[in-house]
Amino acid sequence: MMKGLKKWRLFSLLAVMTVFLSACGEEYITTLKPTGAVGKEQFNLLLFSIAIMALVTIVVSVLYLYAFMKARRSKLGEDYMPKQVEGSHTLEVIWTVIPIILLLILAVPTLISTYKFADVKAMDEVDEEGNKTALTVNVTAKLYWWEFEYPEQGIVTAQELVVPTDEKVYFNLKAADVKHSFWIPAVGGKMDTNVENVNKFYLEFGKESADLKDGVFYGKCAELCGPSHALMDFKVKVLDRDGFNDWVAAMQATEGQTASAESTDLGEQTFANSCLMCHAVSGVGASGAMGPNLTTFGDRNRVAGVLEHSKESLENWVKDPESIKPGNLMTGKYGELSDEEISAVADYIMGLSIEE
Amino acid sequence: MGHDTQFQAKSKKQYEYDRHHNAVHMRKQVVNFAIMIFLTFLAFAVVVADFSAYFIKPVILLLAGVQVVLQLYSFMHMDDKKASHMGVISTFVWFGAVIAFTMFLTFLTIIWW
Amino acid sequence: MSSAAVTNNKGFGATLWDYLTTVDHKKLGVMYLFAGTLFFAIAGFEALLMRLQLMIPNNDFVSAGTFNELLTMHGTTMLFLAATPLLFGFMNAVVPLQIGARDVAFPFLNSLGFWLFFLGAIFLHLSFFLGGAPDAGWTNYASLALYSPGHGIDFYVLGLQISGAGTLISGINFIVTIITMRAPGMTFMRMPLFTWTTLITSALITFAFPPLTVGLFLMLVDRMFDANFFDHTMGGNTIIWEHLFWIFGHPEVYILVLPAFGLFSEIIPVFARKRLFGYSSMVFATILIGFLGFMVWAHHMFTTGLGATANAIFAVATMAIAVPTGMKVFNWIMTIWGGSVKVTVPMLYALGFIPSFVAGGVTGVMQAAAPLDYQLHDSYFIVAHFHYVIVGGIVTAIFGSMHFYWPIMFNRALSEKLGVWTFWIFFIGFHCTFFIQHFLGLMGMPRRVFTYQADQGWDLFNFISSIGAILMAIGVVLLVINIIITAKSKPLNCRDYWGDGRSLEWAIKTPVPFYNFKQTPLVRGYDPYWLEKHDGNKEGMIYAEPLGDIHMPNNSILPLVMSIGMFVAAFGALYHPDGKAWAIPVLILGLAITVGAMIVRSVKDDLGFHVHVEEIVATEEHLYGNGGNK
Amino acid sequence: MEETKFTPQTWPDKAEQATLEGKNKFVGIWIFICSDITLFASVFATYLSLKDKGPAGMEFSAASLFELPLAFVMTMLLLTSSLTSVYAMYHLKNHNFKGVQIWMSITVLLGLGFLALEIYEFYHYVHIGFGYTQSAFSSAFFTLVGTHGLHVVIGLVWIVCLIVRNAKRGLNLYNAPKYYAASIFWHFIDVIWVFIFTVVYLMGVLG
Ligand code: HEA
Ligand code: HEA
Ligand code: HEC
Ligand code: CUA
Ligand SMILES: [Cu+2]
Repeated sequence: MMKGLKKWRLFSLLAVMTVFLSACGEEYITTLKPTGAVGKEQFNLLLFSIAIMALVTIVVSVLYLYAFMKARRSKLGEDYMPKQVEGSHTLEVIWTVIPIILLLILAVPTLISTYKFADVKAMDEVDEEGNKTALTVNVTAKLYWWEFEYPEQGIVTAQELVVPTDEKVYFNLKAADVKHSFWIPAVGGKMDTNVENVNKFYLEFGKESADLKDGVFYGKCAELCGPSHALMDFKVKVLDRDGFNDWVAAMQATEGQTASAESTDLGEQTFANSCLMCHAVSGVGASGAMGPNLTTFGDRNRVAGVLEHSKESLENWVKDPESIKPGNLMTGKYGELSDEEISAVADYIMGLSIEE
Repeated sequence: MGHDTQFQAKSKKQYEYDRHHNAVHMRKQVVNFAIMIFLTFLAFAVVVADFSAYFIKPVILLLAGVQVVLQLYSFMHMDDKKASHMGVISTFVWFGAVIAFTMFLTFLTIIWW
Repeated sequence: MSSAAVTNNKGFGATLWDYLTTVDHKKLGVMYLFAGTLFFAIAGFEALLMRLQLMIPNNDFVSAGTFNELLTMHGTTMLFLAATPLLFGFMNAVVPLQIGARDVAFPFLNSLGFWLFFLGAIFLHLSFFLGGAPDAGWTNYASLALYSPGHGIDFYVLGLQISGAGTLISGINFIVTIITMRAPGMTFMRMPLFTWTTLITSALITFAFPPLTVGLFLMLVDRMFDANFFDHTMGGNTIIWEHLFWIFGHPEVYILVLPAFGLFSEIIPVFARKRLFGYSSMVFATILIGFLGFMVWAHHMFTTGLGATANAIFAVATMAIAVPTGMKVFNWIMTIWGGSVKVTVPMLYALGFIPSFVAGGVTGVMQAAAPLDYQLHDSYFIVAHFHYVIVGGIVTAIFGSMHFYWPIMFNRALSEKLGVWTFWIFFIGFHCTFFIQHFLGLMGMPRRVFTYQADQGWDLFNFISSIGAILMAIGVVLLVINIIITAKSKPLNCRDYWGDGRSLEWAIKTPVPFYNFKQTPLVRGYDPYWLEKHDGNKEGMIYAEPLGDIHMPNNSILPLVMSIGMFVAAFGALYHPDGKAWAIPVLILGLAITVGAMIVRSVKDDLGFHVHVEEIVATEEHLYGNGGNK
Repeated sequence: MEETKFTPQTWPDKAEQATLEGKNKFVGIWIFICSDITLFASVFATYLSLKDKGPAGMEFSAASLFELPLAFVMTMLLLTSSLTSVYAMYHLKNHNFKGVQIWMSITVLLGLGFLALEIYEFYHYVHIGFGYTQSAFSSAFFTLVGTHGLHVVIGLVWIVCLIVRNAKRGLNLYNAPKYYAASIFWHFIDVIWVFIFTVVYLMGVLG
């Protein structure tokens, strides 16, 4: 059975499948148009296994349909008495050995990739000056938002992960409250964020995100974590290395930035009084904040991960977060604000930006 | 599902043979018990004697294993081929042991801090 | 006592009492069947609500919290309270007949198992009315489960603890029954395949449920009595829950699918009029699946971060299961091959089952490839996989077997015509719902989401999927209608309803008397009834003993009382953390009821009773007219 | 059947398995024990992974907590009780009902002694601050040893019930399997204890 299937046939089957599958889904979220080495390798494994599975399914279905069509009593007559066969050793050997071979074939790339994806040794490598050679991001998943800390750069951001293209980016993953799971479908498989330990893995980002529909890849929480699990989205902005360096520099430049309660701007004043204890407006720092860091809020793509990025939805969010993300940890923590204050604070937050 | 009983007096010879057999068997059990006590002693002794932990741990685990097999096969009569369905039962018991072992292995290796 | 069983026309009260106290495996089979159907409808309804919510993006048909409750209760109910009891129903109704036994080994425990399951299930469902159902998924992962406010999780823990105890008891009971109570001549290698799969399934229950019991207990004391197993600030570890759950959870799926395999192994030979192909390799494959089923649980935890070596080992072990399963599939096909296939409703389900299950199985193997699973895990691809094996494998087995065994269980036959309609509507709906979900998963849709944004390209496929669910619902409603209509139809009073019965259960005339075979049959080979039939034996069977008094177990209300005790105690435990003064006394009261009933049970001799020869003859005449069961 | 009494001469060879019900009980208790194996395996494995784990700065550890002399005495009590129940079964084979009752009673006494020491041990731990809710370690320890203790209690109640309710009936084919099953269960409790004293206490003091 296998011998008849020449290599080119397998390839053409794969080619057809690639075309069909990649017609599915949106580029910024589908696993079927992956970017980066990790996602591509997983996609190839997908195609490869689908090919094997399609083969199995087709062979089984053909055999079964053939057996059934020939054996219908309506054709054979009501009284037909089939021979009572006990079994056949030859057949049994055949259908034991062939699946074993198929599985062995599948096991090889499986094992190779398993070890490859788990290899995070490069994370600790340093150059002559003792600086880490690889970019590491500490991801903390919290009910229902994401915090991204860049320990080497001394900066922290939230909801929007910013990474450079074409290099391995290493992640330290952990959860602050309950278990979540970190997943960027278009870039590669997921890894859980546990509460009691730090998981490590790496991803590669194959292309800049600027020309995507929203200019970002979509990230998801992939472990049930409460009512708003479905809304625990984040975005990934992929820049070329220079762009990334610029972004880091701009973030570092926000050091010391804060909101003042004495400000004449009602927005800043309100923010300082009601929000600052949870939300920082300086990008320099470490993870561990109560609420998402808002330094780059003006540059973001969504409000609270899911709402359209507009002043209106921001106001709605501040007015009643519960109606948008049930179970979130901001609701009820900052007293009553008047419409005027909310509008002003919204203006203030929308104005927080590090891009020109 | 009858526990209907048939009274069947044993022949005198059979009766005496059985009695004797039981008594011999019981003596064996006492010997087994002595071995178990000894093994237990040994296990406590090596710990108290304070050898290297690398030596003690495998030794006391081994002693425990031997003792458990003794319990199962002598006190619990798993060696009794005539008992009803002993083959099936020991298959079950050993399969249980295999599962238990896999669980220890995983809980000691892939749960971390 | 025994004469009461002869007269059929009893008042409602007496009938009710009869069912509450019965230890008869046939009646318990019927009770399991109905309880299972009830919970299947409830859980299916929950699924329907979920699909309606997901029909369009940003829908607000149900709220986020409610959705999580629906999803948890759907999964939990389907697996523990619908599929398991439905299969137990068939095991109870069929296995003792198949091996020629009078009843199960421990009829009293059989009844206890049912009542524990049923009251546990009721307890779990009361959560909807008492402040909210569990909402942490059927997997109930520890960190979220500890965090979840309210009593939902407590209901889950206690309800499953009780009904799990029932399942464990029933499992042990079946093992003993099959080991010790086979009719003379029925060696292990002559047992029908459904009996074999029941045996292996029960073995899986025996070994898999205790880890769940322990896991639930740890969760219980963590939540209700301040223990620290899963609280990492106190040194606990949530991964322990994941392991314990999946050490149970993976065998659980084989617990469900093996009996389904067994049922199809009964159905296919009958309607192909041909001996099951490769009987001994079928037995071997069953055992192997059972064994391997215990060695693969961590394939549900590939993304937990166990490390490359653990993932590699478990990936390969998981793939290995495809081999014995494949043996089964090919044996079924070869049974059809060269046979004479009559397409009745049960056979239709069997024919639908083969390709559907294979499609579900092969996606399982894809998930077993760990690096690929990093993408697939917790996405809709998984949802598609397991509904393909579950609905395509187990639900088809259950529906098919309902048609197949209805004549034995109820002495009535379900309508074939309506059955064909049900099959096609349900089958098309099923593929429509779940095929498309593979692509949703690949397109990046996580599972367990109560809604999704419109801009992600998932709208159309979700819509199609929901339409499919509606079709399935129509199919199920038709089945229920079929059952209701059939209840009013004429009794069959026949033997071997399908004409080509092979194993012992077809050798007995319906309605089956409460003592089953009046004389224990003598088994001369595999497919004993077929053998006798084709040797021209008019009696149906030859018998291993002369007609004599039959010893039967007594009915008892104690199993129900014990279960009620547990039910009461569970309320005490549940409200203990609220600081209610009555909580601990209620807990103790409930346990006292249970223990009291146990003591009553052990102090009273229960020797059963004898049905005398004259009574047997009279019963047979009453059931089958002159001449009795011939 | 109840009226006619057996004599040692008419008492069948494998009395506990002479009836179908006897066989069922015999196979049944074994299958139950198999399920108990994975039950204990689960608690054991949990204990092993939580050993010495607690909140930051926890003062208790297995090495500092456990005392070997107590464990040794408990072990001896339980081991001996295993032997005494073997004696009871020996007399059961010989249809010596009095022997069965006496040796079973001794078994109960030894079991009670074990239980008393265990209760004392628990009380002592709680007293010095190592309570159930103190840490993951304490929860796991009490759960493991407590589950075993619960089995001891169940075994004792079971045996006492048998002794009391059969006192006037003598030995017959209906209650012989019950005695036999109870004694198998009692041995199994001892098997588990072998692991507990080895893994919890002996390996515990090693640290
Ligand atoms: C009845 C239930 C059932 C059955 C039978 C199976 C069968 C299998 N399952 Fe499935 N599974 C579930 C129910 C079931 N599963 C459920 C409920 C979940 C999700 C739980 C949750 O998270 O909520 C799950 C999840 C699940 C996962 C975890 C995915 C994840 O969450 O990341 C994996 C991973 O390996 C997996 C694998 C398999 C495999 C390899 C089989 C195999 O047994 C399949 C074997 C069958 C075949 C392969 C087809 C026939 C074979 C041939 C025709 C021979 C030739 C074949 C080849 C050479 C490939 N299953
Ligand atoms: C035996 C197991 C089983 C069965 C049979 C089913 C059957 C179905 N399931 Fe299942 N499902 C699970 C087990 C099962 N499921 C599990 C374990 C999960 C995971 C849960 C978790 O993540 O924790 C899950 C999750 C799950 C999800 C994913 C939820 C999510 O992740 O967000 C979805 C969504 O489509 C779904 C849909 C369905 C549908 C449409 C059916 C249909 O086949 C149902 C068809 C039946 C009906 C539609 C009933 C019709 C009856 C009536 C309408 C009442 C009429 C009654 C009378 C007249 C008396 N299920
Ligand atoms: C108790 C701490 C707390 C306080 C006080 C608080 N927030 Fe928040 N905030 C949060 C948390 C937690 C989130 C993340 C919610 C989520 O996504 O589930 C959040 C999210 C947000 C977001 C969306 C962030 C993003 O990156 O999309 C905005 C905007 C915001 N808060 C504004 C405010 C304003 C304005 C105030 C004061 C009026 C305020 N917050 C007060 C905790 C707080
Ligand atoms: Cu966080 Cu789901
Ligand atoms: Cu599994």
